[in-house]
Amino acid sequence: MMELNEVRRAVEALLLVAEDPLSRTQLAGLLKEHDEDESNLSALVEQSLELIKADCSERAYELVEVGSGFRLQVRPEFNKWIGKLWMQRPRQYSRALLETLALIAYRQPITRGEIEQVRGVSVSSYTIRTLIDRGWIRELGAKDLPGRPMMYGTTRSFLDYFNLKTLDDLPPLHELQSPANDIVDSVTQ
Amino acid sequence: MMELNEVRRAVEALLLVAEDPLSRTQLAGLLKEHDEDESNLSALVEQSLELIKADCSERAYELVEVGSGFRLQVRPEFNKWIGKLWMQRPRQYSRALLETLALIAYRQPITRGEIEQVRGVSVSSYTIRTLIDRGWIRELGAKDLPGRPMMYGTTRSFLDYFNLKTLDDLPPLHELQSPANDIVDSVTQ
Amino acid sequence: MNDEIQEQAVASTTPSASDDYAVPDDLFIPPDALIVILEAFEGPLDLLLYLIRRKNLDILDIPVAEVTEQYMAYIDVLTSLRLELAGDYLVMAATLAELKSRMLLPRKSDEAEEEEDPRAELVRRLLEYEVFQKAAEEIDELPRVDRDIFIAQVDRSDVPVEIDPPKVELRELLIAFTEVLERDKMRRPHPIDIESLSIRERMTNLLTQLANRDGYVSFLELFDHTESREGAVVTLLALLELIRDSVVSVIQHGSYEPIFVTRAHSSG
Repeated sequence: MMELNEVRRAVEALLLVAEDPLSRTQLAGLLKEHDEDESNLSALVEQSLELIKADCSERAYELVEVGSGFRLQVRPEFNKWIGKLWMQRPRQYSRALLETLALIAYRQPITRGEIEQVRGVSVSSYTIRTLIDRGWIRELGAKDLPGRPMMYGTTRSFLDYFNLKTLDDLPPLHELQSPANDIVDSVTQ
Repeated sequence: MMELNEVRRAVEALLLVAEDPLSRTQLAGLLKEHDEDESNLSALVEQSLELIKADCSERAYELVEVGSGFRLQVRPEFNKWIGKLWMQRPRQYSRALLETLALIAYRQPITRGEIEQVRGVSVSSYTIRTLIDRGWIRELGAKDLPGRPMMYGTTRSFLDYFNLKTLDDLPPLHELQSPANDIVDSVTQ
Repeated sequence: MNDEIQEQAVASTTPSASDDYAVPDDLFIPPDALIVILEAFEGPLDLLLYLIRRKNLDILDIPVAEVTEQYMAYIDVLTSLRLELAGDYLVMAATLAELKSRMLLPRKSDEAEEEEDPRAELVRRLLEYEVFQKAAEEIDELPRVDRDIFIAQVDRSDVPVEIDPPKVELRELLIAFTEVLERDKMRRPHPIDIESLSIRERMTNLLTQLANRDGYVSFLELFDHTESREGAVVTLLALLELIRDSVVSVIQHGSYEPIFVTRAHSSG
């Protein structure tokens, strides 16, 4: 049976070493020992996360919850120094890629044809492939239509990368001229 | 003029983000502001390193000085959990990893930037690290370019693992290209 | 000056005019420059939206004739650069032409309420596309890992962790490499071997022009209007090359504002 302090330090160690965010379930699974009482362990993990969150206020990093779980991020106030260290120029994404991603994020599940309809231009396989490679989108299965086109949706890694907890955290769509239908109606009158 | 506490937290942030160990000189250089008194800054960096070392005794990681400078690493007592984390990882290497390995095999010596240029997406340090840990690639020295990027090549054990006597035993490129073209053509039609 | 260029472009929509100004066969166009031009617009809807917004036209009451004319002018420029236009642009051109003719037909007043405005479908598509164009911009601005967010990570300790690495077959490696090469080819324009001096020469001229005029020079001033259309194309391509090499930078204070060109500051 582990003590809270031991769990807290182990959770911190795991978060600092893991490549990707870790969920509560993953953390508890990793810390489970043969004789462990699961509900007790879950409670300890939960308390550890609370402790780390509180404790970090003094430190250079903070505990953040994103789509696939928890991770430790350097506080943004240090970005000034990190910018000098980080030689790698941040990657610029093309508008084609971002627009395709936006359509998949807001309209999932969506097929390539449906994306093309909105954008008015064909979507290159390269764009889809890059998004899959980056781990931001995935195939959700074929749509029940002639030709059985593939449907796409976003992944948890997409949420992680853009610092979102759920899809609801996406900026709201600006349908200011809102509902397009009304406008079309007004045009037709 | 920065205060000790500010420097301490900035040093910690830099060490948490840096991919490679940072020397005292590098740290001071990164933290230098226009009007900074250099000898004072060096002293602050030195004190910060002391503070972090002392402070870490309570934490899951420790400050270690290696050949090229300082780095933070997880305390060995947590290896038990970290080992489990590693075991849980997918039983297959990702496509990103295989593509990176293939590029290094065929195009060595090659820098990370050059790999990224061909793949069109960034290569994570984690991928490089995994390949080095696996013993398949190694650092060949810095390329004479701005930023002095590291060049990579394959190792003896890479050849051994894939049952190759020399790199010349890798299938030649032109053989690879033509069948693939056919595949792409048939897909696009 | 702006209008002048436009008139020139519009005038050449007739086949004979564009033949006169055809790009010479030996003109080397750097592949990267073509990509820049092609990527300026994300397709016909993007181009249309731009034309409408630039002139502050009411999207709900598009002056079809005017917009069609501008649209065709742009298509014509692309064609004169010998860019292979995506079919989508031509489909849109046909749609606009049809709309234009339908708008000319008199509509009976009693039927007006029943009959849909011929522009309604186009307006709906433009508005929908605009929503996602904005959404894409907003996604681009979200805090992002390795740009705005840095993950705190420490190294594994030197004490080795027992791991049982996945197995890989040589075959998988080869397939991976083939795929990389194929993808790379899809992204790269086909290489063109012929090199012509005209663009290099124009690059030097441009740099001299910029050096003589300390500070900012208006984009339009860089074009010599006494020159042929071909000359303007060479200037544009030379400028794109310079921008790509980060020798000059281009500044615009806001959408649709005048564009200025300046020597890039050497920061190193």
